[in-house]
Amino acid sequence: AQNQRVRVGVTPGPHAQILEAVKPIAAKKGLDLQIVEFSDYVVPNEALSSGELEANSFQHQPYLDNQKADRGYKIESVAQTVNFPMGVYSKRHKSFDAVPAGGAVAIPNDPTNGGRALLLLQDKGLIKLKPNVGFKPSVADITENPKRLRIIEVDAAQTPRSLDDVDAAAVNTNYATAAGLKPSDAILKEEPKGPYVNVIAVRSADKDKPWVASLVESYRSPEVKAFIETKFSGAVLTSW
Amino acid sequence: MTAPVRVPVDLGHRPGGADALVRIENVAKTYTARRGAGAVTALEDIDLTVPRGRVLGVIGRSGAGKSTLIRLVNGLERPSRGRVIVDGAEISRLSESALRRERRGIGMIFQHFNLLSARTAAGNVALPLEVAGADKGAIRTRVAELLDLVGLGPQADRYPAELSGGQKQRVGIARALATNPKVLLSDEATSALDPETTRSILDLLGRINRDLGLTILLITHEMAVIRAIAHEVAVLDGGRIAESGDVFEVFTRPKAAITRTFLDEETGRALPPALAARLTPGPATAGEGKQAVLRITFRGPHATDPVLAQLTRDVGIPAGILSGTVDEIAGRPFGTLVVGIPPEPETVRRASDFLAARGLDVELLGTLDLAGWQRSAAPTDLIHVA
Amino acid sequence: MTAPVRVPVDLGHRPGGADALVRIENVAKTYTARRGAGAVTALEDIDLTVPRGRVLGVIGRSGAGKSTLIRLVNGLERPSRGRVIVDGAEISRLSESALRRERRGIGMIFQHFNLLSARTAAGNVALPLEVAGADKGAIRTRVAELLDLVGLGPQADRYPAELSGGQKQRVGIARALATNPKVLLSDEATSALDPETTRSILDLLGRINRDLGLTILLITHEMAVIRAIAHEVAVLDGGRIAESGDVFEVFTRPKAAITRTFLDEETGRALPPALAARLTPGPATAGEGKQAVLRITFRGPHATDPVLAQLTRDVGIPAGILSGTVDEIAGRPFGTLVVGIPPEPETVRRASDFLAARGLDVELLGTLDLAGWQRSAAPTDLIHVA
Amino acid sequence: MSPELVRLLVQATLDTLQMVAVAASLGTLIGLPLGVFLATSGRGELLAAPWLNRVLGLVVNATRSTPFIILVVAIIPFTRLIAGTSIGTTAATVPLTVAATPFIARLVEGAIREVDGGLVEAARAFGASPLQIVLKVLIPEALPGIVLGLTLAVVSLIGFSAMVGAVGGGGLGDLGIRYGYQRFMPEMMLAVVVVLIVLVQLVQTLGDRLARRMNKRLRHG
Amino acid sequence: MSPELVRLLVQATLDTLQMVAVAASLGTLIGLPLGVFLATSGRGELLAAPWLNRVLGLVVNATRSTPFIILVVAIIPFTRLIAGTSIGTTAATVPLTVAATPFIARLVEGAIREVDGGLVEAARAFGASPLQIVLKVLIPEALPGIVLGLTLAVVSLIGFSAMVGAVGGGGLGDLGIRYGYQRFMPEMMLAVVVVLIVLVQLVQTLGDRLARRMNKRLRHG
Ligand SMILES: Nc1ncnc2c1ncn2[C@@H]1O[C@H](COP(=O)(O)OP(=O)(O)OP(=O)(O)O)[C@@H](O)[C@H]1O
Ligand SMILES: Nc1ncnc2c1ncn2[C@@H]1O[C@H](COP(=O)(O)OP(=O)(O)OP(=O)(O)O)[C@@H](O)[C@H]1O
Ligand SMILES: [Mg+2]
Ligand SMILES: [Mg+2]
Repeated sequence: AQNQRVRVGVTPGPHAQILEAVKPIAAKKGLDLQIVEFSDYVVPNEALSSGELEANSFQHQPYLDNQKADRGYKIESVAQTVNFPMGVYSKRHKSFDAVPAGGAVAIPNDPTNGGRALLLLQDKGLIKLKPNVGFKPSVADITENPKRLRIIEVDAAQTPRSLDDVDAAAVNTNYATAAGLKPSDAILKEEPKGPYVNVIAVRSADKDKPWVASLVESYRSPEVKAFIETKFSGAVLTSW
Repeated sequence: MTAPVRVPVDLGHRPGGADALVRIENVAKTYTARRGAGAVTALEDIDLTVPRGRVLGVIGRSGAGKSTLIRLVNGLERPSRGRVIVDGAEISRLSESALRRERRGIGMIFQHFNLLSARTAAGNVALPLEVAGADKGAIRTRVAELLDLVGLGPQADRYPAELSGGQKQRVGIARALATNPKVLLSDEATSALDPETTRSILDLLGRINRDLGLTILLITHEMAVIRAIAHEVAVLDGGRIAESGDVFEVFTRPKAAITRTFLDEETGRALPPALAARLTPGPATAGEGKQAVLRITFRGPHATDPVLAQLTRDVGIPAGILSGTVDEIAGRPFGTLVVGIPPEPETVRRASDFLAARGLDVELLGTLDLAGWQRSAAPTDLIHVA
Repeated sequence: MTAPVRVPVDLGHRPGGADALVRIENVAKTYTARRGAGAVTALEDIDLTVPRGRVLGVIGRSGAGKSTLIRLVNGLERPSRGRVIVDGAEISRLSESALRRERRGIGMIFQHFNLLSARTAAGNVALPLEVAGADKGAIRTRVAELLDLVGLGPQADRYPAELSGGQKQRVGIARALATNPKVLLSDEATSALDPETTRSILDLLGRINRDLGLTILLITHEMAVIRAIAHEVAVLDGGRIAESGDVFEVFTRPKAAITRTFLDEETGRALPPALAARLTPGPATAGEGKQAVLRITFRGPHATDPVLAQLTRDVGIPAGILSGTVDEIAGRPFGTLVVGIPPEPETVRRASDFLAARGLDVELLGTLDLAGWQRSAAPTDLIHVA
Repeated sequence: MSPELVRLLVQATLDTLQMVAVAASLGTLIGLPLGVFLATSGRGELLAAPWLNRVLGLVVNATRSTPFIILVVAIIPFTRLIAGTSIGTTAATVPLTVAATPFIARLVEGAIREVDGGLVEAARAFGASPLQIVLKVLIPEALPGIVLGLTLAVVSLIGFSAMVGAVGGGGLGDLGIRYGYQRFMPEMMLAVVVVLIVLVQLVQTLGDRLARRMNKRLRHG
Repeated sequence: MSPELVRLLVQATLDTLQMVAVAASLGTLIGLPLGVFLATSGRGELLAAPWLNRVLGLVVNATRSTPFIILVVAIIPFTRLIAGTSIGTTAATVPLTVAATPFIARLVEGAIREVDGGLVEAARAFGASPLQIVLKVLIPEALPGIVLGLTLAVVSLIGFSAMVGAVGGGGLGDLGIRYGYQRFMPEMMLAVVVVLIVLVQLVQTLGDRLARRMNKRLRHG
């Protein structure tokens, strides 16, 4: 019998790379994974909801919840996958304390990662955000900024490239390692067990279909875990 | 070029040309002012008709409004006042889409050619035929025929940028004739052509006028063109019609100063420049080395030389030809002689009376002073006693 | 227009014009072939000089190569063979940057005007002055002066699109004269002008030629222009020089067929078309209603009418003028008469001998058959016995 | 570069060629008449329809000023209608075409506006209808300019097509971004850029030649 | 919309205006002469320098075909040299200018190529130097076309500037994408699009008027 086709939406970078590793394993379980890369965070859910994908793997739970609330998608998460803890790096300063008042801090400009960066800064007591802003606060939600940090939003992949121009930059660990930064050099680090574990999402109607289980199994397999650990040398944390 | 067959053009007045194919009534045209330049009144109080099957020539100074006038006739310009009617249709009031139908019966030769750069000579001539919806084969035949008629057979596949000035102009002529229009508007159609080619084009137009009854409104600055092909002529001056009428009448008895000036530039009608410089206009004054200068115009059934011979023999007044021309205008014979006679008022009076009595038009141009004339002996030799 | 003062142009042969300002040596020009069209040989075996301070007119059929020739002189085209030398500089071999210097001394009037659409009349005339680096005030003065000279003072601030054909042409003339060049190349400079404006432009050019020694190479298809201003003339035919020489010589004794044809189109030199149709060329043949037609050319010191009177009186041969002109060419008197005489061979021989003995050029054009001539009585009246 | 990456590069090149070819063709099909209309429908012009002219001008401007990604999402239903799906290279051709069309229209408009008014007058004098004038005069005379404009548009599209990654479209630009930029693989970035340059160079040379060949006017030497 | 969002909108509009104005000005400053050179330096042409022509053509093509985000990364050192930093609105102007310049150059090239060869001949006949021909003939005669081209370029830049969000550039397009689109704030998206359309409409109308005013040739009515 023909393998069942499963189109999985991902974003470029680690999510895509991991799914490429999942693909041969899933094939053994009778799934033909087709990986569709989106350099955008909105379209993968839209495409999943409209039936043009069977699954996607690029977002964390809070983001998914928010999208569903905003746009009424009938999709849900079926498994947790990986986490890209975020770190704040600097080429100019050994610690964040050394960042001067009015210093520039680059953060990713997409709501998910940008929000994460702001929440990280709040967690470290550097800024205060409006209460109840949820997981994706924006720069507009900053209520207190005692250090008068200048927050500069740039493309997530651009954050490591901006280190020469800013005092510090919040970088997803995957980009950090790709750009040759050592995660251990981060001057601020996100708690690894935050809410930002990514998920595999499928249409609610499909969540009990057998292929879903196969997909999740393939993803959360030891081979993939080993791949992630060697490939990203600790910058990507697995949830299994 | 393949020389078109030379067919003499019958320009005699013909009956049945009574109805006006083109009627211009009380027309004025003003180009509106724009930043940096005032309004220009190009035409004013124009009343003009071109009878069906006739050729009307329009002459006038550069800037007199000739091109503007012709462009009113096919509605490329709208008059500021007055009406333009072609074959019953009021061109000046028709919508652009209604104009389209009328324009298919009106050919136009543009002063600046306006050839499509992306089409060959043949392609340009084909344009109006394509527009009229002729079929491919018919177009090919007609285009080849027209290009041969204007002597451009070998240049059929050349683009305008590869043609000489006169060749471009002839493409424009062939194009205007392509659809056998009932009216031809020609704006300086032969201005870039040599005399021989001009003649062959005029023969061609004359033949079409005669054989197919093509009505022609023709602008030109060459008097010879009017002379060769027009039945009537209108003289524009500063946007107004200075005079108009039968070509023979106007050319032999010009009333407006502008007409005279134009005709004077033709060989024979005026004094050669070297002599003109020594002419004092006004009544004749006697004196050493002086000559009274008369212009004698022969219209219709009058002979040239015996008159002067008789003047000498019978009246005893010696007359020498200073310049002159004998020719045909619109098919009718016509001659002008400028002669020098002794300057005494009595002599002048007698000579004038004698000539006038013989039915000739005589005009005293002034007194020629040849005293001290040394540069060249030649001109004076012309003046002699028969 | 403000009429320029009419100054008679002194066209007499002058000494000191010996050195050749423009020399064209053994030149050929071929336009290379391109897809869809073969190569065109526009000029071949051209040898021509324009002496300093002289006016050379070039005439020829449409497409004969006149524009190509003139464009070789300022290096806009390169000859395929031969050399072009202007004032000692070998134009045909100079680099574009070396040409630049030479070109500043060469004015050019283009057949298609080539005016900048984005500049007013005044701006266009200013262009060569700006190019030459004249200062603003000087430019303003000179431009105003030039526009007045060509009668365009009131149009100074108009853009080319707002000018009539002749007005554009005059802007081109003013522009070419702006920098007081030593050579003027004129490609049909008066083709769009009425006779009066033509005259004033020719007077202007003649005056500059005389006063400032401007050398002019002038292309035209109007014989009258050559007649009025040129010292020498070259006749181009199919890319070759058919004949060339002193204007008076060439016009009074044309050798090449093409020259004759051109001159015949001038009023007076040929039979009026209505009569031409009834002319059988060749030796005279006798018969009812027939006339032998002779063309008598008077060159220089000969009179017109007494010759015919004497022919009648002394030889007993009645002669009637069919057409004719008496005029001045390059300042020298010149006349042509076409006369009809009885067609008997003996009569024709006697008449010819008589006229030739008096130093006149006589040419037998053929036999005119007036039998059954009915259309109009007029032309026949011209033919009479003195 | 690994064989896998070479395969990706080849695929991306094909994707780009396909997207650009389709978008350019469809964009021309609609943009050409649209551009001609924009150029000729102003007040007092050949097809005078000032109102429609203004409305279409507004639509064109609106489309041109909307950032591509917003355009992509805004027209997803339309994309799905046309392409059956809203993701992937084929679907991406729809927004690409929508973005290319007004651009091409403006370029065509510019070329048409350069045509000598005297030629239109001549055609009007022979009784040509506006359609005939457009087909027999304006377009043929503007053709060299139109071809240069289309060349410009195609080159722009090649660069522009990089953005279709947002809807899962592929192609060279996207490959460069996903591998070269996101995964920090400079050799892939370089490879992509080299292929792009070769492609653009080909298009430009072809366009220039064609325009030159079509231009029968006197050239400035 | 909250006052905060209004503030963002105003700021974004100013950012866009600043970026586009600077990029268009600098792009014109370099693109105009570059375009003139490209149009006149081919074999046998006015400034004949076929080699330099080919090299510059290649550079222009390379710049035009590189996806913007890759261009941004590729020229970071250059950007830092010019702007002192590689991120932020000011810095974003650098890649924007680099992207705009070859685009403008090609548009100018097209306009210059439309100039009647006879006019260049006339200027040559009067001994004008190539520079004089460029300044006194080619540019003035091509001006209406150049203005239309610049209008096209400015409108493209307005849309294009949305992409500078990648380096923290800000501006309307970026605001629309990040707030309107990614954060799903339709009212923000609408506001941005409306401002963009108004802006583009203004630019287009101004450009059209200017080009029309400058065109002294016979228009096709
Ligand atoms: N670029 C070209 N390519 C091919 N043939 C050309 C080109 N330019 C001119 N010719 C041809 O060369 C010949 C001479 O042209 P030229 O323009 O010199 O004629 P001309 O004597 O000035 O004619 P006219 O009096 O009609 O202006 C013509 O047959 C013309 O068709
Ligand atoms: N678009 C325009 N705007 C302003 N004035 C114009 C316009 N077109 C023509 N004129 C002016 O109107 C007058 C008549 O022009 P027109 O072209 O009819 O003259 P013309 O008799 O044909 O002259 P030519 O023999 O020189 O061609 C001229 O003074 C001219 O400058
Ligand atoms: Mg005119
Ligand atoms: Mg010529």
